[in-house]
Amino acid sequence: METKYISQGGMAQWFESIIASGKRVYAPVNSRGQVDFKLVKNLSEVADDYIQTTQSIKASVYPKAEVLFTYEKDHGKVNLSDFDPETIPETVLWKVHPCDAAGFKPLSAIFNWDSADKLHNAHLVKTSVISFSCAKADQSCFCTSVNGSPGNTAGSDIQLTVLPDGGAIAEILTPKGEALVALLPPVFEAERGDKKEQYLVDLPARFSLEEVNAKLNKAFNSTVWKEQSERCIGCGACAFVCPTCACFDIQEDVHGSKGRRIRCWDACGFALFTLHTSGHNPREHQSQRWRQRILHKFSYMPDRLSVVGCTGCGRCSRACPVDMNILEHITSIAKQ
Amino acid sequence: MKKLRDRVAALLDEGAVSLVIGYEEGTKRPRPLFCRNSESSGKLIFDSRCFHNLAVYVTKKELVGKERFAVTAPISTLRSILQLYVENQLSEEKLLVLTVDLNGELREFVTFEEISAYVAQFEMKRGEREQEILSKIEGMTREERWKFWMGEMSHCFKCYACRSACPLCYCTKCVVEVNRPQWINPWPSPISNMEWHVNRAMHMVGRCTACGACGDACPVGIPIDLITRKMMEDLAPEFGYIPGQPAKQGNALSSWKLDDREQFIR
Amino acid sequence: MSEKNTYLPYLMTIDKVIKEAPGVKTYRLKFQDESEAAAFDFQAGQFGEYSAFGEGESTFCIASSPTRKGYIECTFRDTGRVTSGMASLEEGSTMGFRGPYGNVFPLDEWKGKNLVFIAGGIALPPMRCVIWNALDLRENFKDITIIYGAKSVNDLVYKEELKEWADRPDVRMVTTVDPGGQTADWTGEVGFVPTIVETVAPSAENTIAIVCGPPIMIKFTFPVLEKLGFTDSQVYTTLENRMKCGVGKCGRCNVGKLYICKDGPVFSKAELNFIPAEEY
Amino acid sequence: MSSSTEFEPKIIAFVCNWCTYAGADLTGTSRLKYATNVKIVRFPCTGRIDFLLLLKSFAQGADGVIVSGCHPNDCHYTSGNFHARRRWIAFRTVLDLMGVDIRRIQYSWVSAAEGSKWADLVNNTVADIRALGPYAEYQKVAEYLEKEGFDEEA
Repeated sequence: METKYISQGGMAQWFESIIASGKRVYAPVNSRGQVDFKLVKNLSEVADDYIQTTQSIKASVYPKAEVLFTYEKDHGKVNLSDFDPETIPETVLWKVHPCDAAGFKPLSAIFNWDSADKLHNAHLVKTSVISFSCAKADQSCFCTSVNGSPGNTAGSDIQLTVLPDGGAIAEILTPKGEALVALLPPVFEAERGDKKEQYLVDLPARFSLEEVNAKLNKAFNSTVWKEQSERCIGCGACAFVCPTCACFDIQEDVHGSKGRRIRCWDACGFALFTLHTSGHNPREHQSQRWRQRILHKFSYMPDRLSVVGCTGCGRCSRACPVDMNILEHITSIAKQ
Repeated sequence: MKKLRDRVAALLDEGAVSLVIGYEEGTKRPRPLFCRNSESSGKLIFDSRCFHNLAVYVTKKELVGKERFAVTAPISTLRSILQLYVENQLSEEKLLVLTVDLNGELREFVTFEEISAYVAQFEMKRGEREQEILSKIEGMTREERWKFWMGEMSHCFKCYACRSACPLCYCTKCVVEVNRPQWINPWPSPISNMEWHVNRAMHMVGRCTACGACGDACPVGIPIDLITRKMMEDLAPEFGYIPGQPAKQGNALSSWKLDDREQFIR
Repeated sequence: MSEKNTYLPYLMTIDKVIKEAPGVKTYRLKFQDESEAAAFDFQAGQFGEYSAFGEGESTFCIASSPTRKGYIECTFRDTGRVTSGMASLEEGSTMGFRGPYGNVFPLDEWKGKNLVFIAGGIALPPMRCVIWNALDLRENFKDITIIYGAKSVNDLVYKEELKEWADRPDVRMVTTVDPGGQTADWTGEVGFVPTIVETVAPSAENTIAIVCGPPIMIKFTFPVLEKLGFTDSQVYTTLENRMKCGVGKCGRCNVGKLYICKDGPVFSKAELNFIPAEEY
Repeated sequence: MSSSTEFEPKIIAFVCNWCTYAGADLTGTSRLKYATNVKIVRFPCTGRIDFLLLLKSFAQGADGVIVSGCHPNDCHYTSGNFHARRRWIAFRTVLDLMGVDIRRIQYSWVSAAEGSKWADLVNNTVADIRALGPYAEYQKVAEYLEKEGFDEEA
């Protein structure tokens, strides 16, 4: 790991050289009143004044819908063609928030905890993350309560901390980051002794993970789930904007004798998610599904995968049509 | 506000109702509140910011239980309640409806006839946002509309917040969950997203009360509420109903007239 | 480095179709690729994801015994999109299979013990695997009792095998149908499985009971076994929840902390005490 | 005289069993010639024709769709076609709003006695669709799956 300084002009040149290298670059773009990651060609397209993109960067390593393999039926026989990792292009994610980059760890923990997930890993290998530390936050943000921080470098290949002069402190964190620097080394100047912490938003922790975890261990039969979930309308908005939610469905797309098997996003909040063919549903009520969401992130994942399933990005709270605020709910569980 | 809180507390204390669905202050804006005892009635609010359509909860059996309950309803919620009543989803015996009228007076509706009379005073008008986007769309060529909507549809990730937020989407099994045949692909892709939204609009013909809950719920900001709103506006004169008021002669697609338009039929 | 795609199934040929009961069929599947067949191994209790190409995947246990090499069998009821797609296939057609997944019945630990198998309805297939496994290694176990019940005579699956087991001198076989489900020539018992277990009253001494059936049957059979003196570590069952991936990722089948696809499907009653019963 | 490069429209016709299907049958038994571009799908009644089938046809490569049944007051089930007509009005409205090319869906009443009307309907529709060209706009989008992970700009 190495720390450098990059000037505002240098950053623009470097961005151009990344584009020129042929890699796909995704960055937050403000369009239709929303800021979201989009394919960009110019730095001028990148959004400036916002707290958080609506969607996370999850889709870069876990697409909304992806072909697992294709097949062709031929007189009772079937020919399979496997997913080819070579089809995944090199991708650079520009201006990722630390809470998003931190989401790669829990996501990969789910996909690889037992057997390796070829598709997810293929995306991961081809994806480089250039994160920008956070100088701003809103009342939905709580990364500091879930092992994160506005300057957390986990999951980033390079982290930039923007300075008042428009330049930035550049922390080069991984070989992938070094490879990006190597596209235009001269713009990375010797560091000037800037203190990164000075430029980060101050975000006090709101609860202690250990405390929450301890409370949740005994909370399965608590009435809190019913109380908190009464207004939940059971959509999948929270899960789909979440950087770590990984529940999926496997479906078939058929056209005549040809077909493809598709993995697509699903959500534990949907009523039919766990429905058996027999009609029996182990998570029949919204309260049970809300409990699953919280326990999975804050109890099951820490216990089994040694990683908390929440990065404190606050997206679910912002996206929820009925104001199911995760920070509010977790804080109230911690206080019980 | 005090009148409303006092009345709700009294209703709950008397046991006249077991639950009152209303609004409380939320973290961003007012949100639904479920009062089951008179203490929680102190949290109740009711003002112009309360536009979440609470009618979405009144058909949820596990929530409202078997006993009589009440709902504090702004105009959009009242319209949906009427439509649900027309569709035999509600009964007067089970539901008490409260609202605060334009003069700040608390009103109680015991019968749906009373709600109907009250709602009839309010004309359905496009708001600023609706007018802005719809007039833009109305000015487009067909090709431009296709491009516009396909662009919008490419953002949909099928979280079904639109369906969940809609008081009139109360089917226990939605068409998207039918897999024999698989009418609509479960994964998001522009075409299957469009099929879903066209399907939703078709199921809403003559039923949608243009409350805007679907568009408001959409986390990726697709103005889906305008699809059903435009349908309502365009088809109301054709099918003979008044926008925002339930059709007296039955739902638009379950009835017909001998002289329905047919110049497009060869 | 070429990682294996977990979701890519083995191609299997339907070698044999057996009609078990109305809507219920057993398929014997053989690997199309010989090297895959040679490398394949599984143990009693494990399951897999079966593909009907064009319809999708469905989860079933492997119903044949690991002692019978060269093929696997699955038994399914035609109820949904995938199973009806499977049911329309014929001998010689191609299916897909991913697996084996999940944990196993600890047959090694059960050496020298009596075994009581208790199954209901369409839950016999997971049991059939371990029954044949035990019968093929008969000398390893003492008394073997099989109690099997279904709604009606028509709904009993593996009719030929039920006869075969009944005819064996080294197996005590009790077959029952729910009251009203019997036919005129029915010679077995009439009554619900838990009641029959109580009358058959297997001794708990040095015995393992394996229970598999619909939730309601399990709910009423456990107390009967407890009354007969079975401790929680003497009773085993296999659980089923909806699954898509089979490998602990898709998020459907967990019961509390445990994934049925990874930590199960086989659980002892002692293990069940630590997971919330409402989630299965 | 058609050259190999000339566009041959693919047209799916959804017809009711009692009138239009019988009408199309009459066209054949009357030895009337008509374009071969149409594939007929028979339904019990126009009231049974789900609007999603029309969209599915386009997604699967159809360039045009014909929907046809009994004339008003002639429905075998009394009012199936009246219900269908209402649904078509609504469907046209929503499709037009979405920017779907509604000129590619031809609705018609063809009775069991109108063999020549069926031939004319098909011939005219084929000519109309031929003039409009392939419905590539729709078919292109229909093939698209979210491969890229993120939404591409249109």
